[in-house]
Amino acid sequence: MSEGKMNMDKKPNLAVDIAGLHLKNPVMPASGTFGYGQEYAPFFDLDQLGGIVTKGLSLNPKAGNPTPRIAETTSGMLNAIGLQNVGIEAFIRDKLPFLRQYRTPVIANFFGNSLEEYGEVARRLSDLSEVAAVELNISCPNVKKGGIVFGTDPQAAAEVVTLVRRHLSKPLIVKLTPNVTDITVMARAVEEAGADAICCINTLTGMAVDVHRRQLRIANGTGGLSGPAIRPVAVRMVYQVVQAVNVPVIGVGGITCAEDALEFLIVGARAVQVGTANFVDPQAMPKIVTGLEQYCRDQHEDDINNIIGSLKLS
Amino acid sequence: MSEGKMNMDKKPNLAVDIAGLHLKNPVMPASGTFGYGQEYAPFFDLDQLGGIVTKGLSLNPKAGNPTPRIAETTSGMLNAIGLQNVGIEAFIRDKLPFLRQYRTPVIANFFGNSLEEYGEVARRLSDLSEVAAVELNISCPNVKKGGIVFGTDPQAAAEVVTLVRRHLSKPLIVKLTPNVTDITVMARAVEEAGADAICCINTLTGMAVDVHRRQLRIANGTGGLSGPAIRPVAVRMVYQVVQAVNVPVIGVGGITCAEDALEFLIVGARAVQVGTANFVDPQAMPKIVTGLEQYCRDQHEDDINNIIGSLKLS
Amino acid sequence: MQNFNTTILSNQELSPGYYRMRILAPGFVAAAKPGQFVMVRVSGGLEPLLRRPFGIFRTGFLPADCDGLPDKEYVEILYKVVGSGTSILKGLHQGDGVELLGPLGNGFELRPAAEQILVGGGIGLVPLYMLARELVKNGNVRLLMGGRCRDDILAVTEFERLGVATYVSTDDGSLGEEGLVTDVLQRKLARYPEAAVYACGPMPMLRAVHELCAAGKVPLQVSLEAFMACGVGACLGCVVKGAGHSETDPHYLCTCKEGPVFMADQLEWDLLEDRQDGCGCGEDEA
Amino acid sequence: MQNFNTTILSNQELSPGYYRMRILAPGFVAAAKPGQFVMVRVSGGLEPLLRRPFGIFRTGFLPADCDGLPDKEYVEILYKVVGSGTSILKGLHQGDGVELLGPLGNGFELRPAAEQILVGGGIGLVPLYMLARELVKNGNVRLLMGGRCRDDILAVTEFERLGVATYVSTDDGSLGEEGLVTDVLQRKLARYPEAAVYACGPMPMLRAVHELCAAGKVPLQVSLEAFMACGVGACLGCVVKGAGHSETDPHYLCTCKEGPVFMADQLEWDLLEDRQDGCGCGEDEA
Ligand SMILES: Cc1cc2nc3c(=O)[nH]c(=O)nc-3n(C[C@H](O)[C@H](O)[C@H](O)COP(=O)(O)OP(=O)(O)OC[C@H]3O[C@@H](n4cnc5c(N)ncnc54)[C@H](O)[C@@H]3O)c2cc1C
Ligand SMILES: Cc1cc2nc3c(=O)[nH]c(=O)nc-3n(C[C@H](O)[C@H](O)[C@H](O)COP(=O)(O)OP(=O)(O)OC[C@H]3O[C@@H](n4cnc5c(N)ncnc54)[C@H](O)[C@@H]3O)c2cc1C
Ligand SMILES: Cc1cc2nc3c(=O)[nH]c(=O)nc-3n(C[C@H](O)[C@H](O)[C@H](O)COP(=O)(O)O)c2cc1C
Ligand SMILES: Cc1cc2nc3c(=O)[nH]c(=O)nc-3n(C[C@H](O)[C@H](O)[C@H](O)COP(=O)(O)O)c2cc1C
Ligand code: FES
Ligand code: FES
Repeated sequence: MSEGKMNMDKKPNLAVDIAGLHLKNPVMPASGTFGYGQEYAPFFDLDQLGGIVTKGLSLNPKAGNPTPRIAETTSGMLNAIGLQNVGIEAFIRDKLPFLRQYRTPVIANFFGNSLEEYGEVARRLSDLSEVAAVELNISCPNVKKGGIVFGTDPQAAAEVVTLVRRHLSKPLIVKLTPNVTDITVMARAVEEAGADAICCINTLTGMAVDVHRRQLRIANGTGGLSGPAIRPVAVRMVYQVVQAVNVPVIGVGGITCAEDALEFLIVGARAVQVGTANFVDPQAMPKIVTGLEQYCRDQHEDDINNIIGSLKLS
Repeated sequence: MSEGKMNMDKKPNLAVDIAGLHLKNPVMPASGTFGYGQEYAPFFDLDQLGGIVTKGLSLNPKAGNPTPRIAETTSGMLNAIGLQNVGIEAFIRDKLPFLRQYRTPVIANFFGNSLEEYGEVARRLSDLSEVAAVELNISCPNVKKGGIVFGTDPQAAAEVVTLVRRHLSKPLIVKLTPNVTDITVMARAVEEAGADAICCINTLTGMAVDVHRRQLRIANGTGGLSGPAIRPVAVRMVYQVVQAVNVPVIGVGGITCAEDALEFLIVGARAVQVGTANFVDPQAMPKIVTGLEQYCRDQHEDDINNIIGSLKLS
Repeated sequence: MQNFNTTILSNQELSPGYYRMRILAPGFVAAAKPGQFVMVRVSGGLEPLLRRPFGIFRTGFLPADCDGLPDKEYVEILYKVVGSGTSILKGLHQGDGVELLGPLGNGFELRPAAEQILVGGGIGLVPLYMLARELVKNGNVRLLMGGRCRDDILAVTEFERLGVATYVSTDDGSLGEEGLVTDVLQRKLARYPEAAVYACGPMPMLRAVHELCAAGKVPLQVSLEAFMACGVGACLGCVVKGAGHSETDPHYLCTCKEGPVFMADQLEWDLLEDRQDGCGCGEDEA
Repeated sequence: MQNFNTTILSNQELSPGYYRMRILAPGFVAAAKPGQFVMVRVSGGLEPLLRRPFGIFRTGFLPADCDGLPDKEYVEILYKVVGSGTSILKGLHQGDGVELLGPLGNGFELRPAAEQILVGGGIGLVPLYMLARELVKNGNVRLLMGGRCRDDILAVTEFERLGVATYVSTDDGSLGEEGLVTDVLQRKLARYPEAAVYACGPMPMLRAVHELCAAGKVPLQVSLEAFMACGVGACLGCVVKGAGHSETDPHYLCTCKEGPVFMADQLEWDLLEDRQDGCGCGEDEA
C-alpha cells in the first residue's frame, strides 16, 4: 500500500482544485438542470456541493423555444429549451443575492448570440465578486445562429475563447459539444486560446418522432440528448480530452450515482457535473458526494485525488 | 382521405424497393447481430424478414479482439468484437448454402483492412448469385487500422466507394458511422462516389469503467455503443441524410419494436435494420413486421410506402 | 416541498383503466393546497427515466398503528393508465417503496363567490376534490363532471359526500346526461352568472370552458398539464404560452412553478396546443 | 432451443443471497442436457437490456392441474444475487411472466469412468446436478462442494438423494472441512487415479483443478462463464482463448455455442482471465 492509503478513522479528502478554484468536493450541477440554485435548495443544503453552476446566461433575457421542449427517450431525454434565461441584469438582481448566503463557489455558465455578446457577457461577469468562475458554452446545439459554428469548428472556438479570455479576470471553463468527429481537436484549440479548464460533454443532438401523429416530439425538431443513455460516449470523450490537454477536465454526461461519477474521475476528470439526474432524484448530488466518500474508504484511499486518473491500463 | 387509404379487408403492402432490391418488408437484421442467419433460424422462419444482412466479412478470417469484448450500459451495450469473421472462403463454403434455402435476399456486409482488400472482397462477392446486394462498412470504430479513416473523412470514403463500385455488379449499400461532425457531408460523398443506398448508423464510440478494479470494461478500451440508448441520435442522422441525398436510406440504431422502426420510416428511411434488440428478444424482428402491418391498419394506410417520409412538419 | 422516500399504502383499480394510489407522506396534510401536484418516480431504476406528475386528489390521516403514536398522513393520487410509467405504477402493491416529490406548484385561488362551479373532464377531476373540500365551507359548490363514457366518471360520490351538487354527462350517454360537460356549464352559467369557475380537463374542453366564461365575464381558473422533467422550475421544459405571447415577442409561463393553475387571462388561448397543454385524456382523440 | 414467454412457478431463497426459481417450460425435459444453460430476460422493459445466462439446475415434471392433461414441465435455476439483474429476479413472484431462451450451448460429455468426481465452487454447483443424475446410472459419483462459508453450500442433500457421495469444504470451516475444495480433490485423485473430473466454479478454483488433473492425467471438463449478449453464437461477444491462442495467432472459442463446457485441453489456461472467464463467485475476491 502506498503512502496515500488511508487511516480508517480519518474522513477521506474530497477537495479538488480546478484552475485556481478550490472545491470542497468534485460534485456540481450541470448548467441548465439546476436553475439558479434556489429551485433545489428545499431538498438539501447547497453547501454540500463542490460548486454551483447556474443556467446559461446571455446579455438580454431570452424567451427560449416553442413547446414541446422536452421528450423522454430510453434512459435519456431530449431538450430544446432554447437557452431561455433571465439575462445578466436579472441574474445579478434576482438570483445572485440568494446564492450569496452559501460558501460554495458559483460558476456562471453563459453564451452569446454573437461574438461581441460573448465578450460583453464575459466582461459583466468578470465584475461580480459572487461569481468564482465562468463556464463558456460554445456548444449549445439548440441555438440556431452562432453557437453551433463555434462549437464544432476549432478556429471559431479559439476565436471566441480568445475574446472572452481578454474580457475576463476569472477562471475560464470552456464547455465542449460531443457532436464532432474528434473532440481532442476542439479541446486543444480552446486550451491554446486560453481555457483554464474544459468541461465535456454537452448534449448529443437527437430527434424523436411521435409515430401516432407523425410529428417530431420536440417543436424545435432536434433536441439535445442527455441522461444515462449517453454516459459511455461522455466517458470516452473525457478520457480522450484528458489525454490531449494539460488543463483540468470536468466530466459531464449521464451521471446518476457515485459509481457513474467515478467512471469519469478514474479516467482523469478532476470534477464532475450532474445534469438530468437531478430531475430523477433531487437529492442525487448529495448522495453522490456521500458515495464518493464511501468509495474512498472501501478502496483504502484517503484522498480523492488519488482516484483521479488512476485507470489501470491492462 | 387520400386514394392510398385502405380497404380494411386487404393486407397492407409492406414491400419496399431499395436500389433495385425488392424487399417483402422493410425489416432486416443489422450486420454483426444476427451471425450468418443460421443462429436465429430456430426462433422464426427467416423468410419473414425483408432481407438477411450477414456479419461483416473480410478477405481472410479474422480472429477479433481480446476479451472482454462486450459490456452492458444503461439501455445499451458496448462491443469491440473486432470484426471477427470466418473470411470470404468459409462464408461461401459453410454459410451461404444454408441461406440458399430461403427466398429472402441476402445482403453481405464487408470491410477491408486495406483499400486493395476492399476491392478484392467486393470482386469476390460480386460473383455470388446468392448475394443480392452488399453493404460496405466504412465505419467500423473497432478496427484500428484502416476503417476509422475511411469512415470519418469524406475523401477517403469516396475513394473506397469508387473502388468498390468498380469491382461490383450488385447494388451497393454504404454504411456510415455516426462519429462525425456532419453526417450529411459523408452521405453526399459516398452518394457521389456511387453508393446505391446509405445505411446509418453504425455504433457510437463509447467507453465504460469498472470502478472497483479501475479498469476499462472492454479490453480494447473503446467499444461501439448500440441499443435503444442511441436511437434519438440515429433518428436525427437518418433524417439529416434523407434530406441530403437522393438514394434510399436504411435506418439503424436502437430499434426494439414497431414504434421504434416507424420513427425511422416516418423521417424517411426506406427500410430499417434491427441490431442489439435481437439479443434482447430473438423474435423482435417478426414482431416488428407484424407491428408495422397493424400500424398501417390503424392509420388506414394500405401501403407502408405512404408512411415512409410522411413526417408532418408543424 | 419535500422528497419522500416512502411507501405505498394501497393501489386499487377505480374503474377500468383508472387507479387510486394512497401513499404515506408525513407532513403532507398541512403542506398541500388544492390544485398542487406531486412528481412520482415509478421505478427505482432508470427506465422510464423521468418522474411522472400527478395531481393531488386528497390528503388525509390514517389511525396510527399503536396508541400514543401520531396518525399517519397520506396523499392520494388518481391516475389513468396511458403509457409505460402508469403501467408500471398500476403493478405496484401495498408496502412497495416509492419516491414522491411535493407538494409542487401553486394551487387554486379560493375566490369568494355565491356559486362555485367546478368543471372536470375525465381524470381532470383530480385537483378539484381538495378545492371542493375548501369551497363548501363558504358557499354552494357544483361539480360538472364529464367523460367519454361511464368508465371516465370517477369519485363523484365522494364529492357528494362533501355536500357538492354533481352533474354528470358523458359523450355516449352511458352515465348521466348525454352530451358535453360544456353544454351543462352553459346552462349553469346562464342560471348563475355570478359564479366563479375552476376547470381541469382536456384542452378542447378547457378552451370551450374559457370561451363560455369569457363571454359571461365569469372568473375562470384552469389547471394545465405539460410534459415535465423537474417539476420545480429548474429545467424550463414545461412552459406554456402566456397572454400576449407572440413569435416575435415570446412570453412563456412555467407550468410547474407558475402553474399548474392559471387564471384564464394569464394564458394566450389561441396559441395553446392540444398536444401538450391539455390533460392527458385529450391525447386519445388524435 | 426455443424462446419461451412463460411463467414463474416459484422463486425462493435457498440460503442468504441464493435463490431457486422454477419456470414453466413445456418440452424442456427432453430437450435439456446436463451442462446447458438458459438466457433469462429479467424485466419486460429495456433496463437492464440484456438477458442473463444461468445454468440449468434441473428439469422436471409437476402434476397437471386436472386429470387427463399432460404433466407440466419445468426448468429450475439457482442464482446468486450479484447485481442489477439478479436483484430484479429475486423480486419476482409465482405467476409473474418471464422470457426464457434455451436450452443453449453444449453439455457435458458423459465419460465412462469407474469414479466420477464433480467439483463445484459456490454457485458453480448448478450445472453438476443434472450431470450427477445421469452419471449415477453407471458408476460411483462423488461431489466435492466448496464455498467461502456455509451460506455458499447449496443443495447438497439433493445430490445425496441421487446417491452421490458428497464432501463439503469451506474456507472458514463453517460447514464441512475447513480448507479449499481443491485440497479435497487432491486427496480423492490420489485415491482414485482413474477418475473423470467435471468442474464448475471461480477461475482460480478451475485453474487449480486443471493443474491437479493435468498432473494426474485425469480427463477434465470445465464449465465456463463469460459476458454474453446473445447466447446463440451470433454476437461473438463471449469468446475465450482456445488452446494454442497467442496474440499473433489468436484462437477464440465461443463460450455460448462451443461451450460453456469445454474439455480442459481445448483451453489456453495461462491466458484465461479471472475477471471474465470464471464463475461469478470469483468476482468478489477482487
Ligand atoms: C401537473 C400535472 C398533473 C397531472 N395530474 C394527473 C392526474 O392526477 N392523474 C393522471 O392520470 N394524470 C395526470 N397527469 C398526466 C400524467 O402525468 C401522465 O398521464 C403521465 O405522465 C403519463 O405517463 P406514462 O409513462 O404512463 O405515459 P407515456 O406516454 O409513456 O409518457 C411518456 C412521457 O410523456 C409524459 N407525459 C405523457 N402524457 C403526459 C401528460 N398528459 N402530461 C404530462 N406529461 C405527460 C410522461 O411524463 C413521460 O415523460 C398530470 C400531468 C401534469 C403535468
Ligand atoms: C453459461 C453461464 C452460466 C451461468 N450460470 C449461473 C448460475 O447457474 N447461477 C448464477 O447465479 N449465475 C450464473 N451465471 C452468472 C450470471 O449470469 C451472472 O451472475 C449474472 O448475469 C449477473 O447479472 P446481474 O445483473 O445481477 O449482475 P451485474 O453485474 O449487474 O451484470 C452486469 C452485466 O455483467 C454480466 N455478468 C455479470 N457477471 C457475469 C458473469 N459472471 N458471467 C456472465 N455475465 C456476467 C451480466 O449479464 C450483465 O450483462 C452464469 C453465467 C454464464 C455465462
Ligand atoms: C434541460 C436542460 C437544459 C440545459 N441547459 C444548458 C445550458 O443552459 N448551458 C449548458 O452549457 N448546458 C446545458 N445543458 C446541458 C447539461 O449541462 C449537460 O451538459 C448535459 O445535460 C449532459 O449531462 P447529463 O446527462 O448529466 O444531463 C442542459 C441540459 C438539459 C437537460
Ligand atoms: C455485437 C455487434 C457486432 C456488430 N458487428 C458489425 C459488423 O460486423 N459490421 C457492421 O457494419 N456493423 C456491425 N455492428 C453494428 C450494427 O450493425 C448496428 O449498426 C449498430 O449495432 C446499431 O444498431 P442497434 O442499436 O440496433 O444495435 C455490430 C453491432 C453489435 C452490437
Ligand atoms: S418541469 Fe422543469 S421547469 Fe417545469
Ligand atoms: S453470447 Fe453472443 S456469441 Fe456467445
